[in-house]
This record gives sequence, C-alpha cells and structure tokens, in this order.
Amino acid sequence: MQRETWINLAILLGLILVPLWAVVMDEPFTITLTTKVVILALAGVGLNIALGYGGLVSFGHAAFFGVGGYAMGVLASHAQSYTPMQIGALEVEGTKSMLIIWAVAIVFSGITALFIGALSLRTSGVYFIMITLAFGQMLYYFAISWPAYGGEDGLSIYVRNGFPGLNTLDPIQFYCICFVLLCAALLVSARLSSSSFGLALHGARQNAERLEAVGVRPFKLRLTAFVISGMITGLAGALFADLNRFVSPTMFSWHTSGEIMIFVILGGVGRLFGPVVGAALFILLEHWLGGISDFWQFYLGLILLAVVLFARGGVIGTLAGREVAHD
Amino acid sequence: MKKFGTLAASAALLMAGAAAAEDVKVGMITTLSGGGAGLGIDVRDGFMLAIEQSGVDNIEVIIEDDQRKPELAVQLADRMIQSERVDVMTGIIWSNLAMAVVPSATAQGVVYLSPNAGPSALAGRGCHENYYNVAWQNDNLHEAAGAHANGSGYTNSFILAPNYPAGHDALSGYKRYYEGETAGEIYTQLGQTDYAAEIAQIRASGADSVYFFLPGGMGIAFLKQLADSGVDLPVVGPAFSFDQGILQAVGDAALGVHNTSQWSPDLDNAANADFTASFEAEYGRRPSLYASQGFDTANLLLSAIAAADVNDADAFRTALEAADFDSVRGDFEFGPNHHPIQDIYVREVIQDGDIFTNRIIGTALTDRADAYAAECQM
Amino acid sequence: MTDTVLSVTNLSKFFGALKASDNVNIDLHAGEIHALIGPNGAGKSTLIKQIAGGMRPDKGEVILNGQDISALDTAARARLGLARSFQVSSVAAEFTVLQNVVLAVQGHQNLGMWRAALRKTAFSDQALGFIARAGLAGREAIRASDLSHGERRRLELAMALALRPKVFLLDEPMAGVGLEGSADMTALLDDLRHEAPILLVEHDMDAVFSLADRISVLVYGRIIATGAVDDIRNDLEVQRAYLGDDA
Amino acid sequence: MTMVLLIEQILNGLQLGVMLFLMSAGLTLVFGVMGLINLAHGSLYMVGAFACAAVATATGSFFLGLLASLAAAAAAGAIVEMTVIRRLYARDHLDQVLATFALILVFSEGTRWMFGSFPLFLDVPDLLSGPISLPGGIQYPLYRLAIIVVGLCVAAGLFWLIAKTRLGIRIRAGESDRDMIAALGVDISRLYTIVFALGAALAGLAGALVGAIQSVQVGMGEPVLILAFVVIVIGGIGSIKGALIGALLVGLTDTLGRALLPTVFGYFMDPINATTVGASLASMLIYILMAGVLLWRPSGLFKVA
Repeated sequence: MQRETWINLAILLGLILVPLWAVVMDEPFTITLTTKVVILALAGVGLNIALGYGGLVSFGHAAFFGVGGYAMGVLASHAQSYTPMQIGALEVEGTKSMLIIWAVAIVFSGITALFIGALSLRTSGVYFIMITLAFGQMLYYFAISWPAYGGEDGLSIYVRNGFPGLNTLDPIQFYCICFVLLCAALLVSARLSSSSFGLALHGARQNAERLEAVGVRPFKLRLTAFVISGMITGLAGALFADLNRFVSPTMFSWHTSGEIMIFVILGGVGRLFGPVVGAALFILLEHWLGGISDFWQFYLGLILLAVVLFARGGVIGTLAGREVAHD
Repeated sequence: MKKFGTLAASAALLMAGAAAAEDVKVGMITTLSGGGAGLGIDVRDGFMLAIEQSGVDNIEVIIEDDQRKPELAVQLADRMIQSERVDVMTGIIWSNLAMAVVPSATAQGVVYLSPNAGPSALAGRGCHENYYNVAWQNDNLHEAAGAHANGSGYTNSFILAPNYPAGHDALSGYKRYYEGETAGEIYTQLGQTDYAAEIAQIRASGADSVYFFLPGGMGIAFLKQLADSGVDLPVVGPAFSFDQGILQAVGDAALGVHNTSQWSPDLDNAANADFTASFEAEYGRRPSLYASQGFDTANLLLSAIAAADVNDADAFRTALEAADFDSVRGDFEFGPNHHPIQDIYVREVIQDGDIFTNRIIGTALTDRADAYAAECQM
Repeated sequence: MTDTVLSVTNLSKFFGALKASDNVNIDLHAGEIHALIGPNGAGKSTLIKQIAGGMRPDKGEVILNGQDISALDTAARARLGLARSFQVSSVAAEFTVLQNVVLAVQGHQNLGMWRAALRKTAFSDQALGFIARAGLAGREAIRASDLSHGERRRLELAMALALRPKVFLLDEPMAGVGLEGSADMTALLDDLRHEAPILLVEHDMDAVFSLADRISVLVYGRIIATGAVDDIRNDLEVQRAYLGDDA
Repeated sequence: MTMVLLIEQILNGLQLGVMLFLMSAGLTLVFGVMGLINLAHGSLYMVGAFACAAVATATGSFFLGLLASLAAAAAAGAIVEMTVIRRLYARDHLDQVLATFALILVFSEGTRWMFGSFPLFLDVPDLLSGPISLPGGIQYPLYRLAIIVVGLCVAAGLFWLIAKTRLGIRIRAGESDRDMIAALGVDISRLYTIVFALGAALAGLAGALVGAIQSVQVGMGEPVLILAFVVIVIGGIGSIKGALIGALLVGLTDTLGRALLPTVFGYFMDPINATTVGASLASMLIYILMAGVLLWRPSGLFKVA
C-alpha cells in the first residue's frame, strides 16, 4: 500500500508542477495538453469504477462521454444563438454556465447509464462487452444522422463556457477547474472503493455466487456502480467538449471507448491512479511518436502489445507490485 | 514535437540561413494517417511543391496530422495559434474538421486558406474576413452535375449520398440546378461498403440516370458494384469519386463516366502544364484534384506575401482578395464572401496507357459563385 | 416432537429424463445435525442448491421457520438466515480473511457508499469474533488465496456464522482438509450446532457417524431412508446402494 | 415494392450474410476453442484482400489472388498466434481486448507502410462479371451469386470438418473441455495454431471475395469486424451453427432494413424526413436486433453448453 501511495502522490505533484512550469515558460500548449490528460483521466476514473472495481468490461463508455459532450454542445449552442429549446410544450433556454452544464451532463449520462446498464447487466462476460459496444454504436449512428445538432459535422461553440469568478479561456484557469474535478472524482473513487458498497462490489467481481450467499444481490450493486461510472465519464465528456469548444459524433465512436479502456488497462486496472497514469502515458506516446513518423500508430501498437504481454497489472501494477484487489 | 515534411524541413533550413525580417509562419493541419490520408498527402505535396518552386525562403511551414479527428484538429490548431503563433493556417480536408477549427482560428486573427473543404456555414452567415476558400463551396460540383444532367437531357435521376450533412448538401446542391424528376432519393450509411440494396432499387426505379456523391472508398465500392450489376445507366458524380488517387482502384468500372470538377489534368494553360509535369517529376505520381488545390493555395499565399506584409492585416487581406496568381485552373477570382468564382467543367474518365485519368469534355457552369454569398455580411 | 426449523416437501427436479430430485422430503430440527449421504451423482449438491435458492425446483416447497421461501432468490434466503458453504470452497480470493467476513457481516445492512467498511468498528469487531469462533484468530490479514485448504473451509464457516444463521447448509466441509483437519473440523461443527441446526452433506463416514443425530440417504434423487444413526448403519437397502456403487 | 425487387433484396441479404459468416466462423471458433476475443480478426480480412489484389495485379489472375489471400491470411494468422496470441489464452478478456486492439494498429499501419495510402485495384474476374437472368425476370450479378455459392460450400465444408474429421473432434473436445484434450494427448499448441490459422484463412477469403466489389483499403476490416461480433453474439459465441444463422439474420435485417424502412416511414411522414429517419434507423437496426436477442436470450441463440 505504501509504495502505491507514494507513486500516487508523485503523479499528483507532476500534475501540479508541469502546468506551473508551462506558465513560467509561457508554453500555453503544454497546459492544453496537460488539460487533455486530466480530462481523459477523469473519463478513465469513471470507467475504472465499473471495470476495475466491478469487473464490468464496458466497451461502450463512449456513450456516456458523448452524452456529456452533447449536453454541453446542445445547451451552449442554444445559448450562443439565443434560441430556446423546444421540448414538447416546454421552452428551455440554453446556458453558457459550466455549473449548470455539468449538472445536466451528469444527470443525462446517469440516466443513459441506468438504461444501458439495466439492460446490459442481464448478460455477462463477452456478451456484456458486446452489448455495451452495441449501445455505443447505436448512439454513434444516431448522432451522425441527427440533423438538428450538426450530424457528422458536430457543433462548434465559439467561446468557452463560463465559471463564476474565473476566466475559462485562460488555459491555466481552465486547467485548474479540470484538475480540481479530477481530484474530486479520485476522492469519490477512493471512498467508494473502501466503503461497504465498494467491498461488496469488489466481492461481486471476484465471486458473485458467494455474494448472493451472504445476502447481497449483485445486479443492483453493479447497476449502481455502472451509473456512477457513467456519470463521471459523462462529466469528463462535458469538459472535453469545453476544452475543444466542439462536439462531434466521434466522441461516441468505438475507438473512443477503446481508448478510455486503454487508459485504464495501461495504468493498471482497479488502481486508483491507474487511469491517470494511463491517460498521461497514452497522450505522451501519441505526441512523441507522432513527431517521429507518419506511421506512428504502428509503434504505438507495438508498445501497447509489449505492455500487455510483459507488464501485467499496467504501469502502477508493475511499479507497486501486487497489493490491491486485482488479479 | 514538431513535424516537418521533408520539403518543410528544407524550407526551414533555407529560412535559417537567411533569417529575413518578415518571416511568415504557416500551420498546416491535414490528414496524413488512417483513412483518407491520401487526400491530405496530396494537398501537402501540392502545397510544398509550390513553396519549393517559388524559392521564397522566409516561409516556415509546420505540418501536423489530424488523423481525421476533429478534436485533435482543434488541439493542434490551439497549439499552432498559442505556441507557434502562426500567421496563416491551411490544410484541412474535411468539412466537419473545418467547422471545428476555422471559426475560432479566424476569430483569433489567423488567416485561414481552405484547400479543400467549403461548408455552407462558412460561405454564408458564418463567413469571415480572415477566411478564404481556394477550392470550392461544397455545393458547387453538385450544382454543376445538376446542370450537366439537364444538358444531357436526363429527366428522371436516381440520386444518393451518405446520411450526413455533406451528403444532404450534395443532394440539395444537385437539385438546385437539376430540373427533371427524381426517380428515387436514398441516404446511405456513412462508411457503407455494400450497395447491393441500393442498386436493386435503382434497377427497379426506372431512372434514366444516376447521380451519386460517395467520397473515398464508398465511391469505389459503389461504382464497381454498379458496373457489375448490369444496371446500364449513365452515371454522374462530383470529381471526388473519380480522382487520380482512387481511379486506379476503380478501374474499368469508371471508364466513360462523367464527373464535374473545377480542374482537370488536361486543362489547357501554362501554369497547369508546368504543375502536372513538375508534380509527376517530383513525386513519381500524377497529381490529383487535391494536389492542384494545395498547389493553388500555396500560390495564392505566395502572391499575397509578395504584395503585402503579413503583419499588416488589412493590406494582407487586400492582397489575398486580389488573388493575383496563376491558377492551374485558369481564371480564378474571389467573390465577396472569399469563395471562388470559377468555371466548373465536365470531365470524362479515360484510359491513358495503363493509367486511368480524366479529360475535359465540356463546361457545366461558367463563372459560378455560390448560393450563400448573399447571406454573408463581412 | 422437537421444533422443525427447515422442511423440504415433495421437492422434484428433472433434467429431461434424469431425475435429479425425485419427490424429496427432508426436515431439520432445532439443535440437530442431520446428515445427507449418498453415492456420487445421487443429487446431493443439486438438492442443496435448490434449498439455498441457486436452482429452482420443478415442484415442491422449502419452508424455513414456518415461512414458505420457495419463491425467494438466494440473497433473500441468505438474509433470512439460510447460511451455506460450498462443495468447492467459495470465498473472495483477493480479499483478506477479515474483508471476507466483513462482507458477510454487512450483507444484511444497507450498503453505505462513503464510510470505509473496515473502519466501522461495529463491523470489524463482529467479524473478528466470528473469525475467532471459526478458529482463524491471528489470520485476519492473510489473503484468502494464500490460505490452506482447511483454513478456507473455516473461513466459509466464519462467513456463515456472520449471517446470524437459522440453518447451516454445509456441502462437504471435510473435503480436502486432511486427517488432522477433519478432527478439528468435527469439533467445530459440533460446536456450531448450538448456533443453528446443520444439514450436512458429507462423504467422510466417520465424521457423519460421530456427529449426526439423524441421517438421510439419497440415491438417484430419491430419499431411500431416513433415521437415527444406528438404524441407517444397519439398513440393508443402504448397504446395497453403497456396496453396489463401491464394489 | 415489387416481388422481383424483394427477391433481389433477399438475395443481397443472403450474400451479405454469407460473407459475414466467413468472417464470423473464425471468430467464433477461436472464441469457442481458445476462449479468446480477437479484435484483430478484421485485420486478417484486410490482409486477405491486399494479398489478393497484389497477386491478381501481378499475375493477372483473380483465382491465383484468391489462393494467395488464403495463404497470406493463414500465414499471418499462424505467425500472430505463435508470437502474440498464444500468450493471451490464460489472460482475462481485458488483456485480450487491449492486445488485439494493439494488433489492429500494427496491421493497419504496417499495411499502409507497404502498400501506401491509396486504395488498391481488384476487380471481378471476367468469368464472373456482369449479371445473369434468373427465373422470374430477375437480373442478378453473377459474382454475388458466386459468393453465395462459395460461402455456402465453405459452410458445408466447415460443418463436415467439425462433425467428421479428427481435427473436428479435437476442436469440439476443446470447446467442451480444454483440460480433456490435453489428457487425450493432443498437442494443444499445434491445435490452437491450426484453428487460428483456419479462422484467419476464412477471414482472408472473405476479404478477397469482397475486395473485388468493394474497395481494398486500409481500415476496411473494422466495420466488418464489428458486424461479425454482432453476428457471433447473436448466434451464441462458439457455435458455428449460431454463426451461420446469426450471419444470415444480420445480413437480411441490414439489407431489408435499408431497403424497406424509408418506404415504410414514407406512409406516415413527408418523403424527405422519411428517407432521413428511415436511413438513420436502418443504420441502428442490427444493433437493436442484437440488444433484443440478448435481452431475450442473454447467451445468444445457440449457446454452446
């Protein structure tokens, strides 16, 4: 436990020092890049609750990422054009307030997760992987062919949404918002993992039959975890959309699901900071290899292969050794 | 972290030697890996060829690969604007990526020259003084195809396109000029590769001609399957599915098909003759439509740099608006919304030795601007 | 007679032509150990599964303390105090002994999502008590996967105890614990009967004869005899069933 | 819609289904015998198409190209199995997903490295080009009919292989009990390599057959891969019979959905919305089908016990 705690602290420190250094050196893009890492890590922290703690291999988390993104895109685009939304007889104004957008993103991705989870959790194993993928694909094709919000073109938001007291267009201030949210999510994730609920969730992953024999129904437990997981990933989607000031159906694509999954596995499944390390490493690799060759994805593939084959338990697993609940 | 093409590197080296006062930094974001990489590579190669030929040594070109991902393109643009402080941006192939990048880039004072995408939003209400389209407005080639269908006496077309915004624009562009009936109208799935179901409907519809907009691999698949189905109807399409890069993959199935384009390798002007010869000499392949657009984009930029200081925004814009360069497509001028006013030709696919290519057989539209110019208030 | 805690009436389960349970009647009185024996494949584990809720019988009823629980699922039956151990020990392998038992202790409660489970003293103290009772004192921090076979059996019993059981359903608790282990286990089971009556499936005949108050013999899904230990020992039909099987 | 058109569409659905079967058979075998999720199966499809295009262009013979596709895909499959896949059997699904996802990147970019970024040329052989007339006045492309025939022959061959041959017995043994075949003294690692290569060859054959009427390009395997997964999940993972039924079901649903939905919507919507909404729903249809099947039968239609 000790060693992993130290590693985690070092990672946190890095996430504070790198942007600070970038501010001093006047390298705004480094801040943007670190912001991207933090947001994708947040999405991974969400997935890790389902995948790492609950053992639910969701290949459709892009669905929640996308719902969060579109929550931002739809609300902000209505605010941008000063046209209220028409929901039945109801007229709803758009908004450029991050706080409201986050709330909407969390609620809607939670509802989506409740729906997808309630149906998908009836299956298990590979079937679960594939049915979550199918739901993700449904939303993807829906987003592409839904003309009201840009279809495949997506939606551009010209100015980043506002946060009381901060200038969100300043990269470092926006970074701070994202960083605080990541820390909050990590806290939630840690408390959840060690709580009674978390104990039962970890137990359900290891031995569902045993859990039933002590009087706990895994379905409800897993569904709750899946919904919380979806909500956090949805929040990350809203932030990602705000980072780019743009949303598009690619947020729903199965590649996105795959990448979020890669962050978690690369860092270490079920490790609190696994997704953070995974996202950071992935973005660094993408950036560094992209500068070397047009065929950088070839090398990325080789590196990922090497990690799976030779560094079991991901980066943190390799550095910290076997500690926590993961096989 | 920076990625230079080979030519870009040499341009940068030259620049280091003669660190002139008014260096111009150009950021090119284009698709160099994954699906659709061929288009971006052509634009890049055409663009760099023009830069190299000019011998101008105070241009630095930074080239980045967007992998056709809009989110990534936005981040690259942020970096070019924030860290590299580029003066001019260019290179984007796809409309959805352009919509993600261009509005915020131009709002931040960067000049954007579009070598390929021309979404209607940027031509109409969303036009901007810093945005120049060197290719076409998206509807143009489709409008020309509609005009060509009238000229060919087609009165009952079957039309199809993928179910996404550019596909909807394509069919409405066609119908804007086309005067006959539509025997059927289908939106296919984006990325679809099997068109048996659609071809069966075409066969059953009693149409006298087919118009389709299916870029990239979709078009290859459709043409091969249509040829093999025995549906023997005249086919019209925009140049995208008959481009030099993919014609070889379509093969005989494309032979004789009419397509609309603002450029063709056999266009008779000096600039084009030089371009086609030197491109083939430099890269060992024939230039495509996209390469011609990249080449024109670079030459437009060079003409403006020669005439004005890039730091004097108003003068630089005036120089760009003048479009004082020898376009490989012949006459070229900008309309009030900074989109081209140009002739659009009808080409026919022919076989030249082993190679499939296009030749011009007529003009579909003369001095065509676009349908959205009136909405633009600059 | 004495109080009947658990009774199974007319229970049948067919898999096609195979009769896994054929009109089974069995009951369990307060304070007793009722052993269920029979040759391999007789349907003992299938019967335990149906009583615990993991498998639905085609017909018949399971009644616990006068309440018909036939329609309830496993978790609901566990909450009513039906505590079971598995033929192949089944625990959460990555958890420590303490975590496993806390998992069982908290099974009845609403699961809090914020406070750390192991820090709730009420949970931990109770769990430590059950661990000690099952003879695992001092092994709390060991991972379940690192326990010996016998220890894992004991861990299962500690978890069963944590459910505040009304009935124990124990499926071969002696299997794989070795000679010495089985003596200890016999003593432990003898102690547990004061907590709740035990329905014991077991192959170890010495243990069965020394522990059980009554024995039922299951052959081809049918109970062919039920009675006191000595009666069963002398029953001809039982001998035939066993000799026919073993010889 | 006329009867002739409907029959033609059903044939189209069959053809798509048969092609999907070739893809899914390998996928489902590999899962059934080795318990492995192979996302890189689509890459083997691509390898087959590229090999066929390259050889057909070089030799001028499509049929040599077909042979090359079988050989290249089987070889690629065997190599990948021996270097990477074999280390993954004992891992959980998560590691398998990540590793084979990485293989997709390697295959795709490797192919682009070798063949460039532009699509390759591969055409229907003259012998099979053009349409033929079927009874009832239906004009149908001969090549597509040939695909249906080849696919059904392969399916029959596969059933025979599994039911009657020694290899088949071992495969079935491997599906029901992995420890048992070791006890039977079968060289497991060789069996696994053979099964994997067999699946790869089928995928390569599908790629080559389809490449002739579609476009041979990098990334062509991914959409098909997802469809193939839908197929085996609907059919029940590990079941060849399930893969066949699932493939035909998906092929017919997709084709008929695309053909019929816009018309159906046209009855109660204005035509422009009907085509758009119909097309949107058609693209989601097979996923809706899959979700429906799984809700009804959480382990697919033909679960292997």
